[in-house]
Amino acid sequence: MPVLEVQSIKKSFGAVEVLKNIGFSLEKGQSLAVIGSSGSGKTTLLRCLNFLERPDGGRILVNGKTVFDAAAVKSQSEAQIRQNRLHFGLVFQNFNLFPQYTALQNVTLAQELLARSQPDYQRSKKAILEEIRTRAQGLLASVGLSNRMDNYPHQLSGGQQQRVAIARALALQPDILCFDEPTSALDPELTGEVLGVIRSLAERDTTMVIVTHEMAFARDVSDCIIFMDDGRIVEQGTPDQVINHPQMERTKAFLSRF
Amino acid sequence: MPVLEVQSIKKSFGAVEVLKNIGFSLEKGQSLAVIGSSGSGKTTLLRCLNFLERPDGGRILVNGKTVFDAAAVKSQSEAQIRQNRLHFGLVFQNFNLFPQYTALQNVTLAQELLARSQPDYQRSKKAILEEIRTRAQGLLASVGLSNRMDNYPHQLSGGQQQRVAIARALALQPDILCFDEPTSALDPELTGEVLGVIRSLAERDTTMVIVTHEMAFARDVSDCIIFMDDGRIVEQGTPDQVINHPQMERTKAFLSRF
Amino acid sequence: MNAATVIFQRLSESFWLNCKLFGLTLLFSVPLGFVVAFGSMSRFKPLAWLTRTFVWAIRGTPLMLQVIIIYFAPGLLFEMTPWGSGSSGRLVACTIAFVINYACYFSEIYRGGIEAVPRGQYEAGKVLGLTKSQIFFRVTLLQLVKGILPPMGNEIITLIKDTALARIISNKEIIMMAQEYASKGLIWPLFSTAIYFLVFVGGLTLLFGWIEKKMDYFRV
Amino acid sequence: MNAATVIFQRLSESFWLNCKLFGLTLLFSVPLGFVVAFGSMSRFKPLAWLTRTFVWAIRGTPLMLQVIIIYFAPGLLFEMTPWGSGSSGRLVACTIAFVINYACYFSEIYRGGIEAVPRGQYEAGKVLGLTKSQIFFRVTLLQLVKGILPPMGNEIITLIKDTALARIISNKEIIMMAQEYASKGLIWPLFSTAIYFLVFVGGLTLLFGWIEKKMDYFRV
Amino acid sequence: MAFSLAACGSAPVEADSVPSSQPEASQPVSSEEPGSEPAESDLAYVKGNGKMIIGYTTYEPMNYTDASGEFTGFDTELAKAVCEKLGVEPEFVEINWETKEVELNAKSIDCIWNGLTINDERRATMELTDPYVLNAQVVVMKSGAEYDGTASLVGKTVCAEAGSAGETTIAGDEGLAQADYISKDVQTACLMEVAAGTCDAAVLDLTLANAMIGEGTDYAGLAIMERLAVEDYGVAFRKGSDICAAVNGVFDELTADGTLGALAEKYNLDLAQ
Ligand SMILES: Nc1ncnc2c1ncn2[C@@H]1O[C@H](COP(=O)(O)OP(=O)(O)OP(=O)(O)O)[C@@H](O)[C@H]1O
Ligand SMILES: Nc1ncnc2c1ncn2[C@@H]1O[C@H](COP(=O)(O)OP(=O)(O)OP(=O)(O)O)[C@@H](O)[C@H]1O
Ligand SMILES: [Mg+2]
Ligand SMILES: [Mg+2]
Repeated sequence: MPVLEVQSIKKSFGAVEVLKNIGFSLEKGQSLAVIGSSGSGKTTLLRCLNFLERPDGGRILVNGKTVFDAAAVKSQSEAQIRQNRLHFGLVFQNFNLFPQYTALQNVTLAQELLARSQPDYQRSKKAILEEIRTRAQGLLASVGLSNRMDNYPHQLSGGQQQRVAIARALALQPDILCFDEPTSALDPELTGEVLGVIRSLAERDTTMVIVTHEMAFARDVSDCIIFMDDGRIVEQGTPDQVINHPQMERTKAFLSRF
Repeated sequence: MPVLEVQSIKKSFGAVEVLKNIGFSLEKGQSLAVIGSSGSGKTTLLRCLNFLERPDGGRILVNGKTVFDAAAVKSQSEAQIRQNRLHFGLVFQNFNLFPQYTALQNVTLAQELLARSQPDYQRSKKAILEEIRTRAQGLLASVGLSNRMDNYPHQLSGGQQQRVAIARALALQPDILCFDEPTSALDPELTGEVLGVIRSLAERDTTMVIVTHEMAFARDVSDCIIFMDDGRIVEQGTPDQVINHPQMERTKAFLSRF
Repeated sequence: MNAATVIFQRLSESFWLNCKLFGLTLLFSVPLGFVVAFGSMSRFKPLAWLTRTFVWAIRGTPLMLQVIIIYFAPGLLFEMTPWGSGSSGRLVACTIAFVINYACYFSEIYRGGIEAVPRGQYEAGKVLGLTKSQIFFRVTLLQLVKGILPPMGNEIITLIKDTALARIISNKEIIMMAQEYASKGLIWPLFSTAIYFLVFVGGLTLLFGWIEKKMDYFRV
Repeated sequence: MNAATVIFQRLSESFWLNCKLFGLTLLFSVPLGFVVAFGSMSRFKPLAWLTRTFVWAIRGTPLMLQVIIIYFAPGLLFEMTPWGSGSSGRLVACTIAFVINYACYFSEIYRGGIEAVPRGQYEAGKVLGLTKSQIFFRVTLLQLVKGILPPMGNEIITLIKDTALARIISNKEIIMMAQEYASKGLIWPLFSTAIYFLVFVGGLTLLFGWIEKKMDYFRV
Repeated sequence: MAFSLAACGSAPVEADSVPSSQPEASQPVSSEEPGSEPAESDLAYVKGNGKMIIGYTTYEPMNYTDASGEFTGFDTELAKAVCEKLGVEPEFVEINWETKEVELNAKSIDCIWNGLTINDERRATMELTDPYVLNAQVVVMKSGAEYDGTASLVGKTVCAEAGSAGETTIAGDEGLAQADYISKDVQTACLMEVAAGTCDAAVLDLTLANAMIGEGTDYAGLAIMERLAVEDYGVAFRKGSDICAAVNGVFDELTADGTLGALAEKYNLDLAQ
């Protein structure tokens, strides 16, 4: 059973149809790269998965369970959405770290707040917080920031900030981790370290959806590539199929630019 | 006779001696590249040549005429300094175009103001302004901006702005044109066009002093290279001598970084 | 007790009225400003328009006029005053006028501050499963406060100087008190009032400088 | 001519005093502000310190106090008044207090504006052989003006509202005139004064919006 | 000396007279509009509050703060004595003279007790007690100033308190009406204007002038030039108020026991005839 199944998602902004019947599925432990020209709807797709936009049609299933159904959207409560959202993690293009918290606090904040609703929170508060903290430290170490945990975002380089953002998203143990052009806001020298972290996540079989313009990286790291154009999936397949032997004219035209 | 002769220039800021006995000369039509690590005094040297800083000691001669003498500095009037300054042109690191003027106006402004002191200005005002304008258009065309003359600086890319700045400096027909890291404020994709313009100036035998970190460019374009360190000229010679066969340890250490 | 001591004592007493007006105005207008700001940003358009028009009118007319109208209009229009009698009523009326006026000014500052917090901060909070109130209190509030601190500081410094307007409806604030002496030909109490204001303003300046420094550990 | 017409006529006449005070204050304080700004940036330290202290004291005390002191202090201290008797002297004294006060506020805006023009602009002018005055008028002035336009707009809008303070030394400005009717039990003239201010402020807002738009063709 | 019986009913009203019945004492002789009487006894209202709010402006010798910081004055002391007799606490509130009627009607004060000159205009809008102190409107100028009747002030600047009897006097005088008129919010401010030279003359109460200007005062350089109109002071209540009659009654008592006379002597005032 695929961990993520997207079924004919549609999304319009006003009169503009930005996503036209998007459907795909993703197996556990695989990573999916989404490529396509600017304005083709890649960001919007990720935002739909993360409930930042509400699709006008279609369904989203995680582990076979429906987490979104456009037909039944009214019956979803705010709390339910919040719950379903936790299946997904999202790493933003421009990091969106919380500036008033240290790297470590950025990673622990959401977990600490979630832990409050645990039944035994009051009793074993200290132990719970300690555990959250230890796990966060482990995560930061795994993205190579053991010595930067107590720095505030503005004291970190762009690449370091993006790595904190990745650790923050991982902390909630999402089933699917999404990246929206994670290196496009970085200086060329700093992209390497972030791509390295994502590559190591792929090697440890993290399920990921990665929107990227780094074609070489997409080919390297992904198990499957989707090429989007004008709100549609034009071509999908293994990196070799899509990048080395594209079938559609549009894909060829797009790839020729690189 | 060298067009520029710099004799034992000294400059301190407070207790810090930034330039320690700098001397060199430059023949007409040649270009001199100044390289050196950060803080070695390259910018300060250019600023001294352009009278933006007043050296504490030493002399500067242009075409054999003394334009600055630290010993006689008191007797220089404001107007004289302004006059001598016109031997030099300076292209700044961050362009410093005048934002309220179009590209063309940026190039013509100084000439128009200078023309006012011409004896026949009132009589032939129209012709003079027309001539200034035509020359400026020619200069902008020569830096590849014929179709951008009426744009304001904020409507131009960094590379285009820097080319306007070069045209502006050329308009006053300086004997020596100075560049202070003309591409370091530019995105890598935009440096090429500016370096191309400078290269074509070198080919047309413009006398230039170029502070740069672009080692390949310095080797290509210059007739002579000075390597500065800690306010001193450590090594000077042809590009081949300084870059390919440096004599001094410091120079070797510096070049090894590239 | 000599005359100068008495005068300083009376000046200090009357400056206490300025301080009370200052404190009460802050106490109420700082939170009320949020209500007004949210009103003016409401997605229910008529409410947003109404609030903005109100804010515009308040910001476009002298505070002095508002004080006079709030104090006299009820009495003149309905032959009864809600302010009660005596000097406490005057202070109440004056405070209400000040609170409304400053809430409107603050609301504009808040609005600017709220709009200046990047959308990405809200979205990052949402994606991490935080509730709306957690996002407000844990994520955006502090950034908001840091952003509005400088204009708030200016406005609050203006407030202490504006308290002198209380005299318009015969609240005996410090300048009015000093002028009582001036009408007896004694001018120095008038000059002394400047000291009270300068000390207060100086204190506020230091306070805001200190808070801004405190918040310097992060950068939005 | 009915009563309402008469009242509106008298209100308009008294608002003319507000307008005169507004115009005169601007006329003198806008240039004087530059003098103060250059004083406070002077390389001759004692002058800079003195100017800054003066600006600080003026900005730290209520304009109302300054108006009262300027009007009465000479007469009470030296038994002679430079303002003469009669109402024109009152306007003169009031204008002087306003000019000093606003020049200090403007000077701080100018100072910020001057410091905000990048050094590179002056240096680029120098390197091109321009004289100091050419650099000021041809290069930096317009950038300066563009930079200070928003805070100047705010301050000037505050000025028209501040003109109501003229009544403190019995200049019969519009609110004082309206209050004369209020004390006879007629409240609507008081409300009408709001219209005068709102129209004036609205006009200024449009004007500044227009100028800012005009200057939008370049970006500093 | 006796109070005029013409002003108010002289019989003091029982404090707890039935409020629903028309209090007989509140039918002032001068009242042209009986319809404006309050439906309820004003006295009962004040007694219910337990205090009487007295509006005043700082005005030596009537209500002022002396050098030791003590709030005192003829009217201050008299009002305290009267309130004690009425069984209420006095509360003194400084007001803007110009808006005194508004304050009274809005019930933000209960009476104006501050050397208020009795005239017909005020009788029409307020309930006034019998006269208790004599006064005159006087022209005050700098001692050496040239003065030859009010005609010599034509074209000069005169000031008076806004809404005061002095203002009425100026408006009614042929010479003064042609002067540049400036209104101030307290009488003492008028003295300051003259002393500061920002006004040529002020028209204000004799009682105040007697207390505040001339030899041995803060305003040694000022002098009274002319008395323009002799007049009486009274206390003003809301139109139709029954407190007025009660206070008249207390005045009679205080006159009888000599309190009033002693106070007048202390503050160098003449009691009303
Ligand atoms: N909130 C919105 N309101 C209106 N239109 C929107 C909104 N968000 C996106 N769009 C439009 O939807 C289209 C797809 O946008 P999207 O950001 O998903 O593209 P993208 O593939 O991520 O492009 P890029 O590579 O530039 O990031 C664009 O035409 C965009 O203008
Ligand atoms: N106005 C100044 N006041 C004080 N110190 C200065 C000033 N300008 C430069 N310096 C100091 O002089 C030294 C040389 O500076 P300069 O800018 O000339 O170096 P540079 O070789 O141009 O370096 P970079 O490659 O970083 O541009 C530095 O130590 C610098 O800090
Ligand atoms: Mg995108
Ligand atoms: Mg440099």
